[in-house]
Amino acid sequence: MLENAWLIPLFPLLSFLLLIFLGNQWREKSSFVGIGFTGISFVLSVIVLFVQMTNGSGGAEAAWLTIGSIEFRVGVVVNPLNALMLVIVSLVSFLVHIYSKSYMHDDARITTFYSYLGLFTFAMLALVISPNLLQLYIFWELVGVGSFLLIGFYFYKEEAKAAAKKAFIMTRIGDIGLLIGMILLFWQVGSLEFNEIFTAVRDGEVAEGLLTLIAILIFIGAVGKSGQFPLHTWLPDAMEGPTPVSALIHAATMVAAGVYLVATLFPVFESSPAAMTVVAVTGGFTAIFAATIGLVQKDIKRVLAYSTVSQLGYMMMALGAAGYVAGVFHLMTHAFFKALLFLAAGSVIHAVHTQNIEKMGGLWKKMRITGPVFLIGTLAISGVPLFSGFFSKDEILLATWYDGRYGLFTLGLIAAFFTAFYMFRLFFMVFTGDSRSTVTEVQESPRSMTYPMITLAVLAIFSGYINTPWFGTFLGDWLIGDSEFLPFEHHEGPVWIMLAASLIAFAGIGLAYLIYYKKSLQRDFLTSHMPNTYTLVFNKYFIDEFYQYTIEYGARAVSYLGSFIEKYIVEVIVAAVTGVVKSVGSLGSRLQSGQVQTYGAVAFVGLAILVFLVVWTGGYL
Amino acid sequence: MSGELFAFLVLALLAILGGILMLNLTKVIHMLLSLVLTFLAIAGLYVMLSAEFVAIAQVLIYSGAVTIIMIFGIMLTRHNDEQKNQGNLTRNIIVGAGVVLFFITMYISINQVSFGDQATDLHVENTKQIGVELYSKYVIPFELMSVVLLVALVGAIILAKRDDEEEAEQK
Amino acid sequence: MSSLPVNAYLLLALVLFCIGLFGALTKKNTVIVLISIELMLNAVNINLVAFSKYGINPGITGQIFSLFTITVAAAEAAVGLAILIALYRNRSTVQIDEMNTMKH
Amino acid sequence: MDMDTLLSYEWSIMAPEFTILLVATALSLIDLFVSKNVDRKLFGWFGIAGIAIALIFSFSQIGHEPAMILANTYRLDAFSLSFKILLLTGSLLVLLMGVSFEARGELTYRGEFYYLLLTGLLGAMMMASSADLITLFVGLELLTISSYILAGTRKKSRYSNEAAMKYVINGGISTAFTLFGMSYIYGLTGSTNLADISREISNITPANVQVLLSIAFILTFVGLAFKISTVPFQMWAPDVYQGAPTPVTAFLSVVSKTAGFIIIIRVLISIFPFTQGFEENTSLLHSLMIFLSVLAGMTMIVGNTIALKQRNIKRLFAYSSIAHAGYLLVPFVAFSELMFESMWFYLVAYLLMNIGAFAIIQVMTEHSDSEDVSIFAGLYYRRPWIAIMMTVFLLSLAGIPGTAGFIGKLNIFIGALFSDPSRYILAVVMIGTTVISYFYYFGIMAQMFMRPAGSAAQVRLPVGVTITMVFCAAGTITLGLFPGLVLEFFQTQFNFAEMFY
Amino acid sequence: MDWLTILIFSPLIGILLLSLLQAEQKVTISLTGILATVLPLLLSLVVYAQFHGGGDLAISHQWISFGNGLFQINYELGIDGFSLLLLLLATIVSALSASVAAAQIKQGLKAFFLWFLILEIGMLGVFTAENLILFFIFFEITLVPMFFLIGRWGFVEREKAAYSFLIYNGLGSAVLLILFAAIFAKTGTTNIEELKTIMGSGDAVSEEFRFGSLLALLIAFGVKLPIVPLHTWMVRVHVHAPIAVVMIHAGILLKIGAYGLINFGIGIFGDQFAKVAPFMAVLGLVNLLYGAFLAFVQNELKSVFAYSSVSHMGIVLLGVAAMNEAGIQGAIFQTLSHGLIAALLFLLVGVIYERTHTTKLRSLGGLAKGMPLAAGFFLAAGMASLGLPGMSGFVSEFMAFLGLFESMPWLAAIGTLGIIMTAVYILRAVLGVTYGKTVKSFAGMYDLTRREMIPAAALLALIVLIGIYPNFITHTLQFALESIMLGIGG
Repeated sequence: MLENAWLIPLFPLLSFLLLIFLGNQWREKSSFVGIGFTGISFVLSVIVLFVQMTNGSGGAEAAWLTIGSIEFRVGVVVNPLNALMLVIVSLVSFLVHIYSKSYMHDDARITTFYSYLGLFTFAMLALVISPNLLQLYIFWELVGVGSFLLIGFYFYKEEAKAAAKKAFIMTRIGDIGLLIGMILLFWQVGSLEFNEIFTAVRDGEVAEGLLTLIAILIFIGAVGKSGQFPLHTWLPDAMEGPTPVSALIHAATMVAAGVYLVATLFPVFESSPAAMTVVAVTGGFTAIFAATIGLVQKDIKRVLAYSTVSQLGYMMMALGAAGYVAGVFHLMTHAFFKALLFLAAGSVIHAVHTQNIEKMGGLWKKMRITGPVFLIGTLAISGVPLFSGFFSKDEILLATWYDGRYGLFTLGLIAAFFTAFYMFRLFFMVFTGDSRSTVTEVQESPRSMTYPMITLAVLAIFSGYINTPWFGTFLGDWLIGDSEFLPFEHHEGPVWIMLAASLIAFAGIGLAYLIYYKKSLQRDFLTSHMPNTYTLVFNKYFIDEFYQYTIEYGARAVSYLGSFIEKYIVEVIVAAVTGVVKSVGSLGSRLQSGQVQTYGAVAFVGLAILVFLVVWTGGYL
Repeated sequence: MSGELFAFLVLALLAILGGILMLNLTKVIHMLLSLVLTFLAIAGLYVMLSAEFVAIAQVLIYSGAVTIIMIFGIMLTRHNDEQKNQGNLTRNIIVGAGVVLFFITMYISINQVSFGDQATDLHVENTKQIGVELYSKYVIPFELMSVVLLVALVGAIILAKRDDEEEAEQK
Repeated sequence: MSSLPVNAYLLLALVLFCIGLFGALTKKNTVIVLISIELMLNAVNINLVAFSKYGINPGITGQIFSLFTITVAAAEAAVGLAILIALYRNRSTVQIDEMNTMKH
Repeated sequence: MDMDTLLSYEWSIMAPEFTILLVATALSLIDLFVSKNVDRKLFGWFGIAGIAIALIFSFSQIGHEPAMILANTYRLDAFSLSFKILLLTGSLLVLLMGVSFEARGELTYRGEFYYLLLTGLLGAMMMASSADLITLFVGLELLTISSYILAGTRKKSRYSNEAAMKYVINGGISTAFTLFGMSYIYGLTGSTNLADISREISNITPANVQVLLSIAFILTFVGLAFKISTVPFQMWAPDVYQGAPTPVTAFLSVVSKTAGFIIIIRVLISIFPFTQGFEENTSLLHSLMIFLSVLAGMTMIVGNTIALKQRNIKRLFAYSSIAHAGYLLVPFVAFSELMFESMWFYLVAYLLMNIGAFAIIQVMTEHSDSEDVSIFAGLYYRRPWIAIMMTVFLLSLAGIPGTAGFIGKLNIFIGALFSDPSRYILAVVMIGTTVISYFYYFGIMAQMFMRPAGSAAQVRLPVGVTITMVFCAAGTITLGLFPGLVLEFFQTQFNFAEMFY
Repeated sequence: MDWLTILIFSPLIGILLLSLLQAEQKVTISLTGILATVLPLLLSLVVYAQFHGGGDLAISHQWISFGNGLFQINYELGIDGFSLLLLLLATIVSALSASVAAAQIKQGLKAFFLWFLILEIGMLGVFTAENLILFFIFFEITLVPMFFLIGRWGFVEREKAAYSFLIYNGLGSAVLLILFAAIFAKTGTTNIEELKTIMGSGDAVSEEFRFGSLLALLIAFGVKLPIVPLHTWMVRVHVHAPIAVVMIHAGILLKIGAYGLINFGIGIFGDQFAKVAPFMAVLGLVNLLYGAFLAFVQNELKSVFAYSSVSHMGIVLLGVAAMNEAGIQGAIFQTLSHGLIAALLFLLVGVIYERTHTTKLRSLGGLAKGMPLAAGFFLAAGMASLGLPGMSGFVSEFMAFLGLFESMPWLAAIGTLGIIMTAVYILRAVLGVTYGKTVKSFAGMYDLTRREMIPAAALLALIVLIGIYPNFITHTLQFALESIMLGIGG
């Protein structure tokens, strides 16, 4: 059964091919194709999940590329992590497909949109069932292309073009890290099959230092894909794409691929404490760093984007702190509630035609479904007890604490506070207070949009219960379950951590409440008291500008240097050579003066010199 | 100083003198005549070298025929019989330098050579000897030479004759 | 028999050759150029005749060679002069440096 | 020597020469007595027939034992025969061109033109068939004097006069050089017979005569360099080629040049390989080759670079022809086993491509006031076949594969690198200058194919020149694709060891 | 049956037919022209089938003998997997670009096809010759038609480009000729197989000679490839030659350089090659980065892709320099892959030029609106060029770097910078043209016609096919690769 798991990505691929080649005239009908095929994939994914749970892991492989004695293979493998990811991806994708039907209703290029979605879904599903690193890398890049195409969906907008380009290039920088890491690993292990890699690592076939290098290089790939500092800047810009895309790709699935990568290769990372620290510190720093930026953004999607960056940092931190289950767990819950938030945000944008939160407000009454589901999402991400985010975040904090990374633990708490604060800031500004919108008749979105949101809302509440300290750690047990490479770990944490996390969340919510709902505290506290800090944070720490001035201009300078070399050295040398040839010609031609005595003189002088030389070399002078 | 050496020196000096005069005179006709001196001196040397027939041929052809046609040439072209300028000075200097170089080198080389023996019977029936050789061993080049002369004859005629008269005749 | 070495003749021939050459390459009147060339050929003849008497295997051949040379030289002079006359008809000059319509 | 001895010689081996002599004499006599109104073109066909007969005689002599008349004053061996065939073929094609030559009535002496060409050919043939300095010299002069007159036959043209005059003056000087050199050779060996010389020279103690022999070598070579137009005696060529009537230019650049190579090979190879060189165990030829290789290199450079600047098509071909003389010296300098084959084959190729090109130049220039390369503009769109044939010739001259020129160059190369020591520098100069030559050869092709048709001047194709063009084009391509046809003929029929006595 | 000879000279049929046609019969001419290139395509498929059917395709006839058998040049043809693939590439790209030419060449179509078919003979010959001299002959034959194709039908500075092409390549082939003649003179043979044995063992020639030969090969094929700084002619040709010709040029002719380096450089002088491999790698690296950085600042679409070719050929060099199976196979793949991709890219540039009459980046933008299909293809081609998995470019780059990382990890690490830069400049160019605001609206904009669509789709299909299932080719390559590896004792 599991060897047929390749059927799961096949259906979205079919959807892509069908739509791109035949779908020109189908317009809205193409949405049914997309929804149908993704639906099948989802159903298959669920089946695979159950089969995996009952029968254990499995897969199939075939030769793909032979280089002499080396053989690279392609295939599928289903293990708990993959099966879980399959379900998450196909489910979110399925819901987003449905949601988009109405959201993209007016767009003339809806067919293209659906075909791109199909391409992305295919790549993402294929990524998660890769049995080896090369296949993973291939689809890793392909999901990037899907993301690129969808970010640049509104190709006529300069911003979309720039964002698409940026996304592609920044993730590619990360990908190169992955590529190098992969190749180095290959020459150490002799294979890119996960199992063989893990065996080799476990048996200590790879030297410690090299392993650290490889792990860090691979992690750079994850940094690029998951928008971790310092390669995070593309992700907020990627919000130029249609909102369902943001929900699917830039919240739930693709950006989590980095986390997935680290999780998949967890045995490799685990063997190198240094690499683990790098992962944890990068994650932790990103979590707090992005959260601070999220505090002051005015674009609803950008706030969510920074929140995504921050949450991904959280997951990385968990993995870096050996919290394998915690990371994956948070990946799952985050997928649901962040997708929910984005879809709800999309619903809001759909209604008010703006993304600026300053121009929203008071939507709670007008959008009776979007409002509540957004609130659910907000509560979940803020880590309010009983919502899914609470459990997964708690698990992460626990993991860091147990790993002895108290600094990171503190950072995590602060980030949680910030998260709660800015998410509720967002909620209050959008849904409460007076309407500041220019659109007077705000309507609730159609059912094809609300149903997916409701589904996700349910999941945002309940998905946390599969791994709790109260009802059992089902997820953890299953994930670690039959793996020979993953260490079993579960910590019964001290209760105070859970309490502290809850308190922090409530504190954040309370502060937001005071500022943005009650307005009992001044909003412009930061702007008026610390203008420099505000400017710094509002401009995302000027990292984009920093990159522009260093990397972009640097590359440009190198290029112009190259042009200079070409124009003034290479071409000049060429011109000099031709010049010499031509001037020899000119000289000879000038000597050819038409004076017959000159001709004779040349002949004679030539003769005289020759005779002289002959006698001279003959030794007679 | 033997008589032979004396004769040689006189003739050689005359020959060279003629050449030098040719180089330095200004009137074309004078140059030509000075060369006649050279040609005659050379004929004298031929006699010394037991080549009577060649000497006579030299007198007839060079001092006679060639000089005369050259004078004809000068007369026919009758234009400025004076050497106007020395022309391209740079080139002349270069040629002069070349000549000097060539001369020195050759002089050194010539001095390396010495032969022991010399012919003794060349002057005996010189003309007959030449005739016999010419009509037996060198009959092929000799006959070929007649073609050369024919060609030169025809060539000289067709190149030098005035075509306009001929065309006038035809009309 | 003779005290005069062949080198003397060779030297004389060389001198005359050089004079002829210098004349041929510097004189402006084409007739003189042609006759200078004749002088060069004469110098060759001196060589030939001298070798005919004093060379290795002395013999009549040198004299015969020189006769051929004389004949050829005369033929050449005749043709050269004929060409000069034809040229003079078209150009009205015998100055050699004015023959430079074709160059470079 | 009595009559019997004289008659005992096998005079029939001179049949080709006799034929040419007979036809030339007959033509000159007929020319005298026939009315001016008779079309002199008939003479041309008569001459062509004569050459054809001579060619047949020559072919029938293939395989003949080496034979000589009168102590090598006439000699028939593989060397003479193989090159004589070239001379005859070249002259045949030139004469075919000449029959069609009608440069606005400038060629007033058509009858003379034909038989002077034949006498020139006769001189060249004698040069090929002789092993005696005197005969060689007389043959050389017969060719030279005929050429002087031929160059001046366009009497009304100041270019033609000037060309002839320059030719005579330079030719006279060169003759003097050659003779000066030969006089030393004679003096140092006491003979004019090459066989005797080569025998004699190995007995001579080197110290005595070596220096003068080297000088004789250089003098002779530089004098003969005039005939093949190589540095330092190449400068007359452009002016003369430009001024002479086109068929004469073709004759000079092919037949006369071939004859020049013949005499150089004959004289230098008969004498100097047997002389002690500057170092132990080397021949004088070997020691002096370095100078020749420098001259060859300079010839290639001079010819090809100056050609870059030319606009006059005949002048351009003159420089091209200089360059080719340089290429032809390479096998001589390399002096490998392939030498004769390389030179002979390249001369065959050169004959075909150069005469073919000149035939087209003649067709293109004779009815146009200009000799500028622009007369070729857009030729492909006016007369595609002429353009295609011209392209074939140009490609062959440039040494592009598929043509005889390439095979010839390849052969030269292999020879140059096969020799000991390998002549790398010379090979590099040769190929480098060949690439430079692409510029001007392809420049003409660019005119034909890439430029709009400039003048709408009529291009007439008389039968003679058409035959020449087509024959040359066909030959160039055939030899490019199946060089074996003539190479095998050459290798099996001619044994060059015969040329050593 | 002597399939190879038939294949090589099959364009002659087209030449013959075309020369019988009048210049006015445009439709017939273009049809004949296209069909004349389809014939070799079909024949090459026959050859492919024969090759895999185990048929012996090699032939050898006596051809020229210099010096009475001293130097014997035979007419020897034969193929291995590598040359077979290049042969297929040549026939495919030729047929496709012929159909592009038929649509885009407005005048002198007959002459165009005549030269084009001669060019094809040269290209097919190059890949089948088993003899150095024969190889050279076909190699040099390509010069002439290319000169005319560029000079007559090219863009603004066409003649300058034509001369550039001629002189650079002329010099390159000059070096080659000297080398081949020297090898011939030293060893007495030019048969490639024999030379592999002779050079591989024993002391037929000195070590210096071998290194000299390798250097000469490097220069000769370095011009063709091209290796920086011998590349300027190639940029000029890419910019000024007609599109159909650039397809051929970038698609096939540049590949001769790679073919020569691999087949002769490694094949014959394997041991020496191994010693200079680091140097080659540095050259490759320079090519890769130099091309990439310069492509980044070009203001003209064709120059971008010209420098892109320089950059991509750098990967070939890197792969070769790796001197292991992965690297060499990567280089071979890159050769094929770039052939297809460059052809596709230039095909699309031609389409854009056809509609807008400009290729200036500044005056182009937002074309996806007017011609979505073309833009889509363009984007796909760009993605292929920047090495997107699933397309041929990735497979080759991956293998080349895989190989290089084994032998020279540090160089390889620097080289990966090139992969990033490739993405940067390709996206800059492709997105600049298709995405963003419409800079200028062009009258009469229309999307891909069927005539343009078919070749584009065919190329893309091949690119994707190789990308998805590379073993499709490795099967053919296997023995060729093994024999190359034998040359370097691996």
